[in-house]
Amino acid sequence: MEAKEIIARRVAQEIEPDTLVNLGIGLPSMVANYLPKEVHVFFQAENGVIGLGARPPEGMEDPDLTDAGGGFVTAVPGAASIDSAMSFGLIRGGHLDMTVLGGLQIDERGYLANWMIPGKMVPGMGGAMDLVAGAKHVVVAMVHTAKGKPKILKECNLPLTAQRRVSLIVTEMAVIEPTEAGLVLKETGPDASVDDVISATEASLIVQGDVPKMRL
Amino acid sequence: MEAKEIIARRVAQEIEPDTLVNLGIGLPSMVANYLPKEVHVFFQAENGVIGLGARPPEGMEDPDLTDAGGGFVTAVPGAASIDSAMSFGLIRGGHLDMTVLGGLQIDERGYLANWMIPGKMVPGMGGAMDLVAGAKHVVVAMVHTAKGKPKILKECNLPLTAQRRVSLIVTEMAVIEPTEAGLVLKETGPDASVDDVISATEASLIVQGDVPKMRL
Amino acid sequence: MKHAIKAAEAAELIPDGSTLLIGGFMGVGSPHRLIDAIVDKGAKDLTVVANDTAMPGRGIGKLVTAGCLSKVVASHIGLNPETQQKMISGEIEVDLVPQGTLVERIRAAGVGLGGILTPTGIGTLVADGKQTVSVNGEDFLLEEPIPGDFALIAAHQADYVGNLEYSLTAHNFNPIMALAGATVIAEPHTIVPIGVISPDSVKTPGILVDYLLERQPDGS
Amino acid sequence: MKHAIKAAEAAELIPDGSTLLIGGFMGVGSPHRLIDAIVDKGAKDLTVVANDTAMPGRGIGKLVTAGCLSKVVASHIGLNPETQQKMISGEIEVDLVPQGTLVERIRAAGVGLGGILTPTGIGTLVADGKQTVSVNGEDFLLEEPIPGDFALIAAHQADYVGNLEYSLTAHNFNPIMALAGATVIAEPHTIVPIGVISPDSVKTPGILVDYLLERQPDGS
Repeated sequence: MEAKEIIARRVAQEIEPDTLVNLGIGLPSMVANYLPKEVHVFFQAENGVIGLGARPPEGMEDPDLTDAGGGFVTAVPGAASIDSAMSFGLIRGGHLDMTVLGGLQIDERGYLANWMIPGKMVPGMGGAMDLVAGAKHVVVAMVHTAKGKPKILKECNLPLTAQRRVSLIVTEMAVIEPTEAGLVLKETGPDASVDDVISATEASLIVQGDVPKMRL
Repeated sequence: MEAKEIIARRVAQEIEPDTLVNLGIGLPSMVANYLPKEVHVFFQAENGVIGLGARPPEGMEDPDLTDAGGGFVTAVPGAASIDSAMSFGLIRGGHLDMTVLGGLQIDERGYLANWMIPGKMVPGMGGAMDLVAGAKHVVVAMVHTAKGKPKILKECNLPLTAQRRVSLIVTEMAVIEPTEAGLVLKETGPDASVDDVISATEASLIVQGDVPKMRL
Repeated sequence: MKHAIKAAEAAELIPDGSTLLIGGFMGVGSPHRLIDAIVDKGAKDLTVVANDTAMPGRGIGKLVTAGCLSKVVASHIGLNPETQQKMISGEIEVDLVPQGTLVERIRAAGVGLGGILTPTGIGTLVADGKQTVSVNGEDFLLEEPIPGDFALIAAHQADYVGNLEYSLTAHNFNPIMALAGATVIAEPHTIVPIGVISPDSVKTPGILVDYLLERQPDGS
Repeated sequence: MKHAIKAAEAAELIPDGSTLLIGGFMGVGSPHRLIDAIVDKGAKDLTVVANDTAMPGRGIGKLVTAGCLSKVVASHIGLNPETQQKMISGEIEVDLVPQGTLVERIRAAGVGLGGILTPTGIGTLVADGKQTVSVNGEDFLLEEPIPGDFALIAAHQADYVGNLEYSLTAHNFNPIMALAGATVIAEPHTIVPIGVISPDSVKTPGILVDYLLERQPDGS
């Protein structure tokens, strides 16, 4: 299984029925594909809809209905249009049950950096800072290493997205829960041992007893 | 002519075409009756409509459409429903061209007191503090004296509604404009001389040249 | 999909001592069946946050008469002499808040802001004991958020997932309070199937609504 | 009743050096005819406040390419490499603001608040040089209002008095920006007689709109 599919499948298991969920563009948006049919959730696109649906039938695309990446989408029955103040009011106000975002780095405290690489890439934070500061659960979905180098570090050297501990980190190698005591290794990926994870991670990991494999 | 009619007729002359106007309950609400037909304005009821209209035909009253006093009203063509955040956003944000309010007292600086008499009457400020702080023009419409005693004082002894100079005071005896220099007597009522106004007013009035009569 | 509950069931959800945000302006756009059920239940020691306390025998006025309230946070109580009497006798504590400040404080709680900075009330009794913050040389009052344990919302129409529409001046505080209650109970006049309310007509997304009152049993 | 004006006339109203609030999210819900007219006019030294700068050849991206801008205040410029190049070369000053903070700062300007108190950005680069305000032991960033000389609004439908409706994800910043421009120019897709838009469907009351663009001349 490809790394991205492992991550998306595993994150999908975190989604509770009847919740409001925001999926970032890119890898996080793949999570919707692996949600069991019986689990009903509303997806929020922060650009303005609660009840984001799949791609529209050809010839039925509406230029006034896109996701946050600008791609054509549908709205599910029961959807609601919202303006940006309502959209981020829901996010900042704690009404969003879960957000799934990509990450560049995460440190031992569980703090995320995902919005700029100084001098190199300055795309802007978009909605990321509000999402990490405001969502009830923040799940980071990312590949475990970048060009062989760890992305889970003792300390981020990229600018932080928020001064808040994220709820969960899901990579193709591991599920890690940041806690008060540190980063707890909860599961390993299908092709990774505990030692593999430890050597691909700069930050210290807390390993308690037998660490189960992801069930995908 | 009754005092209230004099006041309402004179205030109506202050209303500019194509503006947004809020009329307080009681005397200020009478102003709408004296607006020339060719002057189109939108009246705002702060409880939630832009485009307040007259009383509805009998049997057509809608319990979901009232003015700020709770009386049945209509909505004119082109009206808009607004929630309280939008209503006061318009008021505080300077989008309301004029508000007409009643007054208990006004002082020499042009500061208004109209929301409570300590130990006696504590109705609450409702929207008055926001209206006086936020409207572009604040017109106070009130009878000149209460039980023979001046209401325009050197200093208010009732709690202030706002620390802001109102734009104009209209009574049955006078039109007075509060300015940086003090209260300027601009016009006298149909049955009042300049001396009558001065003796019915505790605050000092600035009288410049001949003071014209109101033209009603 | 929401389950429609009866007014009496909704009233049972609300413990004595709770803080309730209740929509309405002089009773217009108030959740009348919920209020009646709370009176019937004999609730005690409630704090009500609302624009006003209507008048005796109407809307929130019924909660005042029934002795359900220990505190009222409102912009206006002038048309309810009972509220004034109970304030003077000390039975009900009354906190008067300018109307525009009240709605923004509730909104701040609902959208996760730390408070509001408003010019309203500067230089008046309302400023007593409050922090003043200067922005570019102008002074503003810092007014704190007002959240509720419950928001009791009146709506014109709901769909099965709880999306809400409001009518004319019955909007007032309802769409804002729906953001700020830890638990939100909506009392719609009618309930329609999913899809009857267009996404563009939704004023309160159903994800904010925890409980939906069944429609008026007699269909009125 | 508003007079419908042409896009070129609207562009003439906007002096070089103005600050423009422009609706849209990656070009969706942007006032495209107004943007084209501003490019055609050869405007200079504009500050644009918007969620993003779209991409080259689309929406606000056209203003970037044409060299109309000296400053951009946005939450995201990642999909427009030209904006990034011009930022690095110093041609355009870029101020990056978190999206939720950006929309609330614009709203604060529109509704007369002195700023907002937000948890977003605390402990990050965004907090640099900003006042922190403590409310009940929690820290919030004080972010100042962002008003505009002009707000350029795209709407789905307008009526003759300027009441506006928006469609689906083309709402985005438009209804908020309509509150915060000293002069508001709305570009509706269609214009309908008074009464066609129900009062309950109005998202932006016409009293906020100063100029209404005529509908697309070819009716498309």
